[in-house]
Amino acid sequence: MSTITDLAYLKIVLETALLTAQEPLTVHQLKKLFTEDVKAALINDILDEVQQAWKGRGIELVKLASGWRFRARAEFTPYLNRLTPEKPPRYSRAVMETLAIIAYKQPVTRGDIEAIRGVSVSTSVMQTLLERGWIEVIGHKDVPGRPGLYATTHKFLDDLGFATLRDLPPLAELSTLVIAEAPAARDEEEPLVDEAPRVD
Amino acid sequence: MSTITDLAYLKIVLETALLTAQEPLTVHQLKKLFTEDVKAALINDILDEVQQAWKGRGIELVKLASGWRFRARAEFTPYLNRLTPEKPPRYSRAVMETLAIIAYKQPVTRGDIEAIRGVSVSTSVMQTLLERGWIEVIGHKDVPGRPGLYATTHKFLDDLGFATLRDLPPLAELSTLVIAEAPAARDEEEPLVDEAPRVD
Amino acid sequence: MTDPDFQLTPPELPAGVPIAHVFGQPVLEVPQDLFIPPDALQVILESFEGPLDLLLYLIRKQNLDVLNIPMAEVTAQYMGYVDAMRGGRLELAAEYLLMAALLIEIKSRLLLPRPPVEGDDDPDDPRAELVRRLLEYEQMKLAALELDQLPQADRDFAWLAVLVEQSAEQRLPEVSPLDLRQAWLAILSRAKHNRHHKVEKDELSVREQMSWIVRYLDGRDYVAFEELFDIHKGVAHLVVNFIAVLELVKEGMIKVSQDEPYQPIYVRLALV
Repeated sequence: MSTITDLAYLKIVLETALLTAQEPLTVHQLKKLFTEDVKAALINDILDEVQQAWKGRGIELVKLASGWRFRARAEFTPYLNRLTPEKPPRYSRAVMETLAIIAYKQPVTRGDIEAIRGVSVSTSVMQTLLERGWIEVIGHKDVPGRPGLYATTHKFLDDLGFATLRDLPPLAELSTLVIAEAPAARDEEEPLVDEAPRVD
Repeated sequence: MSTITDLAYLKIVLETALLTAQEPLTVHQLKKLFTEDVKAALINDILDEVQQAWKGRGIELVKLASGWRFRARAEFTPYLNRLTPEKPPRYSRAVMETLAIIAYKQPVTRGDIEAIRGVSVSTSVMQTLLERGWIEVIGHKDVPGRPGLYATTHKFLDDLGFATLRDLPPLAELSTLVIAEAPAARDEEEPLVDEAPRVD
Repeated sequence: MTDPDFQLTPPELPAGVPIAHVFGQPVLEVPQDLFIPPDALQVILESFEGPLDLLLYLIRKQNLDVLNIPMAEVTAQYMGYVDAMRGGRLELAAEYLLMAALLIEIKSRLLLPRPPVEGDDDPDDPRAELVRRLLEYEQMKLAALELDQLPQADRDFAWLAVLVEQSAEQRLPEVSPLDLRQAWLAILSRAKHNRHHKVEKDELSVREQMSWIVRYLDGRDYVAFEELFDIHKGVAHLVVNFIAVLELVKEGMIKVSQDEPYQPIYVRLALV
């Protein structure tokens, strides 16, 4: 029988753990697979190897905020959708704008979000994002009412395929928003909900 | 770009579908991955190939009563158990959606469920819920085929901590949280305000 | 003052701007006749995410300089929309009215004599705070659009789901009420005909009663109509129960029969 001292076997165990994991796994967690002390550097090397080995296949090993995880390459989504049409919902503008404010301005209170959007934020919007596991309350602001402070979670980054918040798309420069040039202005009027080309 | 006529590509698509499926897949289901008519015999051949290709690896492709599925080889379970000793299993989205429809729309036939979900409901999904004791057939509808009428049981209410069905989360507000993806729904979502000519 | 910005213009909708699309057709003005399609006005309100969104739209649509907003014009247009919404007797969100008050206040402050300081970055410009809010909102609105276009787990790509068989006793998945809600959201976003489907509490109690009746009739032959009604449970229950009976008849699940007028009414399952 093989033992873990055998590198090839170690690689198979790591790969199997990642193939079957229901969540991203950190190097720290992966070390726990073995009773022996396997160095983090070695695990990292093997992860790189596994990642390379899957190049050009249907799935890929990616490094996310909460660790490493296998996912199907986006290219295959159209095929897979034919099989399982049930998918998470596409959220409304109210939900997405709230998410964007939390992502880019965190930590924020609900009042902060309302100040930016200019409208009250319904509880169900916050609940939707909380249930999805994309936002969480990380503390309370020391003002009357002690409102909760919201921030995005690792799961939010995982689900969007990012390792850190710094990977989020940069915000539009204010200076580009000020200029009311026709082409620039047009983009901003693009409806958030409708991306299909239209025939007017 | 590869096309499905390319056998290697077809194999990758099948493998990816099996790696990401939350439930076993039958050959009949696998055929639906492709818009082209791929013969069952060819799919069976490729499944054999995939099965061979995974020999000696950490996971194996097995044929179960309800279809084909990848699973971890028993030899590796001791390792995997060190990682996530207590991970509660989850129902697939198909099961959850079916349960939600029966709960909110009972009594319903399987046809009703399919009409609402927009996809066929597999027998194994109904079986999962019946075996759990959460749904039952309470009668038959007087239409051709005499389809069974499904309703939720007391056990369902007990297990979810409800006294009556009226305690289920209200749905009235939910339509403001999501936007429909169906292209046919686009008209309703038209942002009324944008008339700038656009260049798509 | 001869600046055209400051003349008082009657509130009206800018010409040619559809106030709504009804069944895909632009509605160019609020109909003056008696019948106003209530959906059209509802859609106006729902299509904007709030007063800032509406204001931003008015400014962007006309390529106005954000740093030098012609307050009279914009205020008049804004009021036009708000009046159109109010004309539909819609309960207008307080935020829209608050913004109207703010716009009028800014306009009136601009009318007051000011020291002759020119330039866009005049710190005393009462519009400055509004501009800051508009730009901040627009920035977030664009960010939301970008986030929505990023590939999202499960929606745009799939995680792996390889089975690990548990050797020990099999644990059953736990389901919470919120899981049901989440599942319904996914159904809603996929099915057009469900989008506006409102399942009210009342309807759910009818559904519950429908299941009860079918269960009650199961195994019994003919049941007297009255037997389905328990007068001790109150009027509300009787009404719900009666609606449940009607609904079951309509959906072909039960049959209700009476041989002659004034004879007893019987109920049975449509299929025995």
